Amino acid sequence: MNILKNLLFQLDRRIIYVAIALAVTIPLVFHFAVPLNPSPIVQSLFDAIEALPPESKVILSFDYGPSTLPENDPMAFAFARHLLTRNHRIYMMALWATGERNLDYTIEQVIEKEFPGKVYGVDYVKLGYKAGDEGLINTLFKNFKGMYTTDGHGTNINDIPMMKEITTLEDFDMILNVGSGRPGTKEWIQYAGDRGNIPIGGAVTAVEALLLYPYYPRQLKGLLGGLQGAAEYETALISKYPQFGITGRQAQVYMGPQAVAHCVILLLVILGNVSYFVGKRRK
Amino acid sequence: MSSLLSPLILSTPDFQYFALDKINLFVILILLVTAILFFILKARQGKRLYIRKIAGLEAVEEAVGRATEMGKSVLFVPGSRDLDDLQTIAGLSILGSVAKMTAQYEARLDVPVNRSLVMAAGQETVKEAYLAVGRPDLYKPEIVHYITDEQFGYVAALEGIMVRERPAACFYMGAFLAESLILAETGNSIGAIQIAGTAMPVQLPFFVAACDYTLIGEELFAAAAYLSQDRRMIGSLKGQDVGKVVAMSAIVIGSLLATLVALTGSSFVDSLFRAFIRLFALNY
Amino acid sequence: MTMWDMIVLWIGGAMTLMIFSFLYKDNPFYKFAEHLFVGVSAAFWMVKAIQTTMIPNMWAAIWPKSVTAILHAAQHTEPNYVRLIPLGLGLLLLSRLIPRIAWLSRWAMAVLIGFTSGTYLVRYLQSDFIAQIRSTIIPLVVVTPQGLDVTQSLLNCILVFGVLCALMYFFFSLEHRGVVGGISHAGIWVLMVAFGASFGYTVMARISLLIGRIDYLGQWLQSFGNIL
Amino acid sequence: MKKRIPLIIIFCVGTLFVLAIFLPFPPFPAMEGEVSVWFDILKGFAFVLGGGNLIRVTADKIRKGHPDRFYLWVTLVGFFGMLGVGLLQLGGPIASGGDFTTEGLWFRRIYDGIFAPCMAAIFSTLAFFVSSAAYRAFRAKNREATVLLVAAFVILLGRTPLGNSLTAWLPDFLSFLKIPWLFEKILMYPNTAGQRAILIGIALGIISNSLRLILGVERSYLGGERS
Repeated sequence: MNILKNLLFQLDRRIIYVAIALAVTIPLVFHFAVPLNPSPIVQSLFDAIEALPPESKVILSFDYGPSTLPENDPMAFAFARHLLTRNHRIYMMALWATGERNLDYTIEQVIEKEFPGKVYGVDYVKLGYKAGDEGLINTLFKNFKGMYTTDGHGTNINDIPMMKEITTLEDFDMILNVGSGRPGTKEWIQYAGDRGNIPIGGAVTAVEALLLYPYYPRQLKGLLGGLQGAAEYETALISKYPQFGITGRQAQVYMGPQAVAHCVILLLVILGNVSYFVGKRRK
Repeated sequence: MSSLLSPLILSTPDFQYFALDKINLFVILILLVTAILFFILKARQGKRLYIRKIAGLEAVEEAVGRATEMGKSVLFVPGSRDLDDLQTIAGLSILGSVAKMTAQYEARLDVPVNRSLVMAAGQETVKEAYLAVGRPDLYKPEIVHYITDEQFGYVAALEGIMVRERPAACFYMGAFLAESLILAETGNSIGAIQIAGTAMPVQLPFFVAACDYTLIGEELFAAAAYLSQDRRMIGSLKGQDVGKVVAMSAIVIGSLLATLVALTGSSFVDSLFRAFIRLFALNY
Repeated sequence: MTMWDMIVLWIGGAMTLMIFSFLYKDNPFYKFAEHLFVGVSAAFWMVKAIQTTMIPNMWAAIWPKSVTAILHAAQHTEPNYVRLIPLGLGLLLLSRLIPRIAWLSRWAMAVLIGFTSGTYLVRYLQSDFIAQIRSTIIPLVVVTPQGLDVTQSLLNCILVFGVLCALMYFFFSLEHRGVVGGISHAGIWVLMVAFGASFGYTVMARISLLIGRIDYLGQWLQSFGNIL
Repeated sequence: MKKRIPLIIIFCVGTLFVLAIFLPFPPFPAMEGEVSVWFDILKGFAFVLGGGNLIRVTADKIRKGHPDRFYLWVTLVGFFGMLGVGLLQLGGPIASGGDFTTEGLWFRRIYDGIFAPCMAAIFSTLAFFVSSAAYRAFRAKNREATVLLVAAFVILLGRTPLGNSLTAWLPDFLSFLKIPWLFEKILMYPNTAGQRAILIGIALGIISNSLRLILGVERSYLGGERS
């Protein structure tokens, strides 16, 4: 009885902290993944990529920094898996200086590990970071190789087979942006998508996603909002390509702790209200 | 010479002396500035203007008084951004009023900051406040002290100060980022009276949830005027209200016109609506 | 993983735990981490300021030839003497160190405050005042080819009247009684919905941060396993 | 004199930057960018004041025999250690742009080992604070608090798979009670309304505060209301 009373009326903040720590740790340790059914806005981006003919040219832009890795990395991974499975060509670049590290990480973790048969320069290329923010998009729109005279490793751009047919942004079949702010999806829409009628797909943090809903579906083929969006995209990918059933669940694994932690917080709110009303009646 | 001054001489035929595409901005600017100036001048002539009570500011003196009674200190945090954010300057203005109270009550004031420029401006502010109420003897330059520019290093130090010094009153006035909730929850755990004010919309919910009083957005900028009871400053608040009337009427008229367009489809109303909306066009 | 990576990871894991220990209560470990972090981070930003601002934007701009050894790009640039102004202002600021002329530092401060007020005034007039009014001008009644869209019309009304009521709450020179009081009270409700919603919405981002840290501690623990 | 000149400076500089936006010819359009750089340079100078203050206040406490002497020494060692490592560029040069990510740099090792983990750890304690704040603040104490509670509850619920399945059985004509629908609409309408009113208010507050500063009506940072 005493324990119950303590739980109700004098819930020490440290008990709350322990509950949250466990709610995050346990699902993480046991890889408790939450499969989510793709919402229409996610599914439509997946379908758009599916609909591209093989060997389409797709830009994957890494426009996020270290503080949003848990949200953004799984999105980039899922895009890379999907594009390479469909035999598209990936052109990887970054509008953010801090994005280049994430670009390398995707090559290292996904492309080199899971797609050892794919050839650099033929199936994918690292163009890297260039300064200029949205101004860079503007310049690329007119003259792509004027900005990227070499790839990210310093190789002359004309020596790279998959760059042969590229002169402007309009030569690409789709632009995918993984981002967490400005410049990001909105700038890609304004400076490239709207002007050249190039399909744009976005994958952004939850906070950013709220601002992008108005662009869907006219200017934006689809949108992955936060971890939830990423997890939904993984579900779509795995249900079509079951080979990713083990490796392709980064966001789903992160969604497990999220879902449990949210439930714990909801329970705490209910508990707080119960104790408040019981306490009031006693008085 | 420099790239900044060299193109001063221009001889192109379409040379513009005024950005005509920003004429709407100019008109609205003149309107608002005139309104604010009008009320500042009116207040200077000695007319006392009514200002509603702001609960958070009423509580400031009470909080300082309580700290004095308990023999504890008053902690003031002027935000975590530099002097190039107007919220920081507004926070420092409030610090001026709070410092006057701590000087009068002989309460201990502690102002840790995370920017060197804010430290310099804060020291100036507190010194003058102590001088103004005739207690320069109580002023020590260490009242305002620098910690580190790093946002979370600053937060770590503030948490330490809170649990070790146990201030009875905590003021958070200025521009805050993610640290808002860390500070407010730590302050709550030591049982301090907490009064916050910020114009960072994302952080407001956290202050509202965890502090005793919160100045919401515009109230932060009004606080210095309210606390100082300076007539001209209060006059400017009345000028701001004219701005609100402008905003509200614009929204009402514009939305009614838009509704009429939707209902009637009349091309006359439509052109009227388009003309009206151009007033609020953005030409960056 | 090199030996250095390992050492860095160990220290990092230990620092993380020391910081987390504060959640239980203040203790010597937290105190140690806190004080070390303050010292290190203060110096970090100082070094960054010298490297990213003072040398390239001031020194190299005024005397480009003197820094070609560390800044190759400076070789071909002409001196930009406008940057003598911030140098002068900076020296004025340092007058604070000499009490007799400390008041000179106010001149530098005045330039900064003037700049902040001037730029903020027009920036907020554009992006927050005018732009927000513009986006709130929407039709209260939405008609589609299928007829009246009741739901959308209602939602639009909530948006427009919500903004109006909440604005009423900010009125300073009217007593919040009677009609004004009623409207401003409705405004408080609107603000409360906004606060509740954005609080709830941010929780996910905050939990993500903790997931990231616990993952990091997992790597840290694994590194012990590798050693054993 | 000591107070008048700063006021004149603020007036001139402030007015200049207000008018600059309406003057489309050089140097005005580029002025804001240039002066922002000056601001950064001044921050650099100010580090001498801030760093000096940190050292002085810490050393003073040590000298006076503060009980936390040991920790104050830790601050000083950390400060001078990092400063020395950065300025002497131990382990290799730091690039002029401030990029210090080259392998083997001591500056980078201290950043990775101490700075970054501490920063991330403190940032992540927010997950705990957000929960304890929710427990205390979201209580139906009065009508306003109830509104806050309900909005937060729906949004939290909408972020879990639970929320979706909880209301999935509702018939179509009650679809406006479904959590995903409510989630989206609360965020897009009443939430936007509240945020917009706050933003318009802030803009007016800033306009008026800037004007008070430019006109010298508000001058507490320079000392006193009257000179």
